[in-house]
Amino acid sequence: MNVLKYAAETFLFVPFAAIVINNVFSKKMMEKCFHLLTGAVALSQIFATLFCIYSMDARGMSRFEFFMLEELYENDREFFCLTPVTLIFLLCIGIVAFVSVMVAKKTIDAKKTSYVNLLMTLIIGMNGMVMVNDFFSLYVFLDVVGLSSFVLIAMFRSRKSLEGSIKYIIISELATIFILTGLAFLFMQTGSLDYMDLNSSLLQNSSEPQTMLLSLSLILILSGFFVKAGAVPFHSWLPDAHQSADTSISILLSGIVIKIAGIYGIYVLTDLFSGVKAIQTALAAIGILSIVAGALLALCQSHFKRMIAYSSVSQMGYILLALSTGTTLGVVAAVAHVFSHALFKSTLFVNAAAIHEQAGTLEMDEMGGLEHRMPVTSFSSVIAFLSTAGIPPLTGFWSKLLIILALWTAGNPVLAGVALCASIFTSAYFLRMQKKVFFGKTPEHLASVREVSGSIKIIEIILTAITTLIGILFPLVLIFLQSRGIL
Amino acid sequence: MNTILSISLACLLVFCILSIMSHSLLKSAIFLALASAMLGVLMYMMGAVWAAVIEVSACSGLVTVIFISAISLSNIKKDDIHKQYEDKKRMRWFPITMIVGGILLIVIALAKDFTLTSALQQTTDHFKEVFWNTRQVDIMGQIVTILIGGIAVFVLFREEQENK
Amino acid sequence: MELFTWETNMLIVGFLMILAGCYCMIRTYHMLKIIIGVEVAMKAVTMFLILAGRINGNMDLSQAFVVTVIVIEVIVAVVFAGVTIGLYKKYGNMDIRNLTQLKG
Amino acid sequence: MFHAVSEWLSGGVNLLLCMVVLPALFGVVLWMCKKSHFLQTLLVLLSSLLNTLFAFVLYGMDDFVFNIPLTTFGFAYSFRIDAFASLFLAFTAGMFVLISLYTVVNLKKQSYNGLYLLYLYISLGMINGALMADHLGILLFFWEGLLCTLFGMLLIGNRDHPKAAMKALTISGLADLLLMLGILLTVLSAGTGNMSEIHALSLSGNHIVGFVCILLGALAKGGCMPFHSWIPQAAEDAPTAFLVGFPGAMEKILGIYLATRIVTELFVFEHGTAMSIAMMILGTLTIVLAVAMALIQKDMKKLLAYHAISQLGYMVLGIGTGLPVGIMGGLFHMMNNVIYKSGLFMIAGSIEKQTGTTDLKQLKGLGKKMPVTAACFLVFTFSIAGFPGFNGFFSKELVFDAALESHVIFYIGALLGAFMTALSFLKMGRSLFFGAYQVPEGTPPLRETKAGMLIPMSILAVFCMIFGLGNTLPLDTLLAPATGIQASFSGWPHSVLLVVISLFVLLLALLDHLYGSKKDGSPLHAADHIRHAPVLKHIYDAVEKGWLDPYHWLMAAMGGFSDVCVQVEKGIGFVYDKAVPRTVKRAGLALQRLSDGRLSHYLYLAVGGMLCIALLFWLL
Repeated sequence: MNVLKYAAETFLFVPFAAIVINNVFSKKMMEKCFHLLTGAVALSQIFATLFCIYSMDARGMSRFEFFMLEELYENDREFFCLTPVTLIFLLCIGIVAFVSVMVAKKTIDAKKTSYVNLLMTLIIGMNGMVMVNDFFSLYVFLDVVGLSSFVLIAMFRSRKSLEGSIKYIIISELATIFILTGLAFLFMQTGSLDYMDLNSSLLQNSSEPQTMLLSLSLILILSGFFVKAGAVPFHSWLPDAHQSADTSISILLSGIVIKIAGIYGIYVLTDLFSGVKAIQTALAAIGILSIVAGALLALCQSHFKRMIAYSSVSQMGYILLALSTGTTLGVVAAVAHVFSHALFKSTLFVNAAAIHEQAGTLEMDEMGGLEHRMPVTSFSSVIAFLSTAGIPPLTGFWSKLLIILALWTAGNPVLAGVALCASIFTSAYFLRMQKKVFFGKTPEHLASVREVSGSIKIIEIILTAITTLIGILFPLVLIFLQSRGIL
Repeated sequence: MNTILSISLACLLVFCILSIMSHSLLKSAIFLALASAMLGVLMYMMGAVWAAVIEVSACSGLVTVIFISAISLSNIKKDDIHKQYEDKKRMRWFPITMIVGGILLIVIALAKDFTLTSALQQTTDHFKEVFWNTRQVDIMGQIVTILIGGIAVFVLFREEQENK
Repeated sequence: MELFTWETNMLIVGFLMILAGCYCMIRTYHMLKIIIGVEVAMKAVTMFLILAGRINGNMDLSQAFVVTVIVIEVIVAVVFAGVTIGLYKKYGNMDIRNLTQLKG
Repeated sequence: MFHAVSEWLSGGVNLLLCMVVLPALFGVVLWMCKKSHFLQTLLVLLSSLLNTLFAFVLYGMDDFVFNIPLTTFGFAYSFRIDAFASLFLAFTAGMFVLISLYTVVNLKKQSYNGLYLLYLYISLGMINGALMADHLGILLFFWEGLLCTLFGMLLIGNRDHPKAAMKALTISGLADLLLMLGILLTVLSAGTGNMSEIHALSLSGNHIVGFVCILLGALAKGGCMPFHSWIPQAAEDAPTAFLVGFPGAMEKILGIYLATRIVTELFVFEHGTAMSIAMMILGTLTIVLAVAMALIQKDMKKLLAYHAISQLGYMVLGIGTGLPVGIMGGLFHMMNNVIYKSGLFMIAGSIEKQTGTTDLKQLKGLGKKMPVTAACFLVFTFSIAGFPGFNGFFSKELVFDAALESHVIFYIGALLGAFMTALSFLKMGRSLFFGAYQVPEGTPPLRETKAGMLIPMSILAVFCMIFGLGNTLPLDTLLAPATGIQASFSGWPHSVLLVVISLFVLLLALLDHLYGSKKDGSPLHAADHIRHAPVLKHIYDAVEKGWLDPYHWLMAAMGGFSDVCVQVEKGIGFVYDKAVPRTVKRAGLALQRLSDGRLSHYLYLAVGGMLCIALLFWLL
């Protein structure tokens, strides 16, 4: 038990330690090896997660509660908790952070120490958010995540990045107001915001004013998390912020932040209020709207990163749709899609970074024919696109299949059909992207473009390999799920 | 007690509205600080002593200082601001909105027969234990938040090297 | 008068403050004015939290919440001011209407 | 050693896996040794013969079902071999030998030959897998896999303007979506996905939707009418070797396989039901519309592509009757069509290879320089036109028989198709191989096709004749045990009247052609003296003005009809190319206008969304 506890504590302590190391030693030295430090943190997160998965599975535990600093204070409450869902989220955080570091090595030239500090606070925020046991602490870490993201976006102080940042801040503040008001009303009726207390006390109080305040608080919390997740019609900030940030930061934002800040909160909410029909309906409605509108908007974009950002909106819709079922299978499907989305979305952003590094532009109209000049980038983007569109045997196919199965078994065949048909849009906008960027004639100013080298190329290859490999091995996961009686 | 509460509540609302309505940014910030102070009084009256202290010192003090320094950085003439931002025109519907919203809320409260009452037993003397023992996670979050604040000052306010 | 206890009144006033804050966020052009709207709404939220503690009798916990919320509010104001000043240096004013580079 | 090999071969399971995996491996090896043409040819021969050997061994085996022990949520990885599937496997393998040989010779010196062969071999693995699959999900997997390789092959020749590839991907993707939906419905309503466990679901309620979806998906693979438009496009863009392999052969095999499976086994599909009539209408429409389009084509590849669509109509018509004779005729016609149509595409490919074009206006009188090719062409033409004695004749007569039994209108439609087929092939054959020699300028002296390409053609031509006169072999020995239909349909057609009508139609076509070619001043002037006879002269003058000219009438009618067909074609194209993308684009632009970069609008949207959710909560 002790080892597991130490492994679990690394999720918060290692980034802290990294911040200390980063600021104690001389700035010159840290700028030279910033990628080593951050890469080590990301890797330690990945390995700690894998270890926790392994040892929890070996001991047959489905949740592990622990409490940091227990030597200092006596307490009967455990503050943190690891569950399988949490662990998958933590794994995604580790992977995406690692990808971001590998890209940052190439793309970030100045303010490296600040990047490291903010990345670490972002990781602390996300790790804390998924591990805490209390709704208010979740809000606190949500704001940690939000604040780190604001500063990360605005870090280089170009016109665009400041603009994206300020839009994100203001809309996030709106979300914060919503969430906090909702929490206040929730707290008003329960006297505690601990998940366990919420679970046990809410079912008893059901007199008239209480339920009105309760549904009000649910509406507000749900809307707040929708804003954070970038679901249509709360999505408008997302493409602006993701487009304007440096690519290594866009990877973090699109790959993991919207999922932790938005989807995980909604997951907690659906978990606590699994009996409320209206939440499920709202999730399904917003999910379908996001899928369709996001895809339509992605189809009209001319900026590479903006298109990928809208694709994120569309994919968030799928996850919301999976959560709307309220079944265990739905949660599994959502988590699987979070994982596969983290993989393919980071691949696409890495491609964006490669193209930006080599060709110097991200406007799709100015590109063309990069297929022969950047074969690795082209190939990895094709794999990521196929995974997004749900072509077997890649990861995206399986997670989409699980979502559709979950919808079907929950008795929503119409939604399943719509989700299936919307895949056509996904293929459409990615085909358009492929055609504009990689096929066709090479314009003259791109004649001397070469394949990207170094860390970006390596990470492209690694991500492509993982996407394919996990896709091929996914039937094992299905067998595992079946043995647990989920399928 | 109810009288003081009601008066300070009314003051809070009035100060908030004034801070939004006033066309000078400086006045806005000052009204906001006053509203904050009123909220502190309100909290004190309700028994939340610690929160009241923090509210008055942090919100009323620190935030106002931040605002005023930001306002002083952008010293534009008052008339220009009026012309440029069309505040009068834009805020034309604000009082009406407030009145309509207030009436609507009162009507809802009447229609739903909505009423709230305080719990009879109030526990207000264990704040330290509660704050330091059961909210350690929040404190950790606060520390990180303050850290981010420091980094933000470092990143966003510092002049860039190239500019010099 | 039984209906409108001071708790109910406080709820109504809080909603009105949130309404005013949102109105200010949406309808003003000056960035600092926008954050003043946000602050007004946040005042209402802190009031709600204290009210909630008062109503369920758990004032200690609600105080703890409020302290955390206030700290976060201050940091948000700092970050916002930083970004706003950055924009002021680029554009020479604080008009939110300038910010339409990113669209579509 | 030999014992061990035979022992291993007799375990059907090993063979089964080999047939899926080995082609892909061979494909990779072929891709690796793309530098050496000789090695490639050798390997192609070796691998395709090995594949044929496996297929024939499987054909000799009894029926069996094999489950890979990896079962998840009612999704069994199960394969099965029965008489029907193994016949198709053997036929595919046999055809593949010829096609791959032709491909490797035809693509010599092309930069993409290695990659193309890789795709081709992976496709073979996919096709084998699809034919052997027992679970419908597995079938779908291989089916989708084939779509991927298809996309690759179409893309390969023309990367800059991948119009055909995009079109194929959109259309086939749509069709496969239908198939997926149909399979889902069927699996859900039947409670199992294994074809060996689904028996004769009645066509009612849920089943109908599932049936229609699967059927449309299957026929779309073959290129049935609303899903056909990528094939002519491919005839413009893709390598000819692709036309030989896919629209010519493999897709027909696969499509007809699945269609027959569901019609005869999985569902109760009876003659005279609404579903049967709908399928027959679909078949007849495909025949007539596609052949009318073919008639006005001036490019050999495109003409053949339209014929490939039209011929599928006969199979759909035959199977759609639901009668034993129709099913037998449809299957037999599929085999025959695969033989002569891939032969015809091969000829087109070799002519293109020799002269650099397939434009009929630029090519004339090639017969003397390429006598063997011309002879093969003659045989294929007789077959496709249904000349008595050749294989196409017998299968068409069976289909006619079945059509007549259903309703005379289908028979007339089929006859009309036969008439126009004969007409277009007479036109093409005569201008291509007879008359004065003419090739585009700058072509090197014309030679006979290379042996590597000639051999497959000749073998196919020989099979045309064997399947024609010796039709006991395909009908009684091969198809009858596979389908389980007891009655014998071999030998000459039993109804003399039908034969006479068919012959009459052919004659009519010939006459019409002769008349027309004379009128358009083509090389034949045999009937000139009649033109100048003293009495007839005046009549002819009147006729030449078009007064009493049945040809004019016919051609005008035909022209009008073709115009209608062109309009239909344009309409379908419009839906695919313009209407859908435009709607999508407009919707996207409208949404774009919402997110115009103004922060206040963003906030409006967010608050509005919150109010909408509140409304939702209030309503529930």
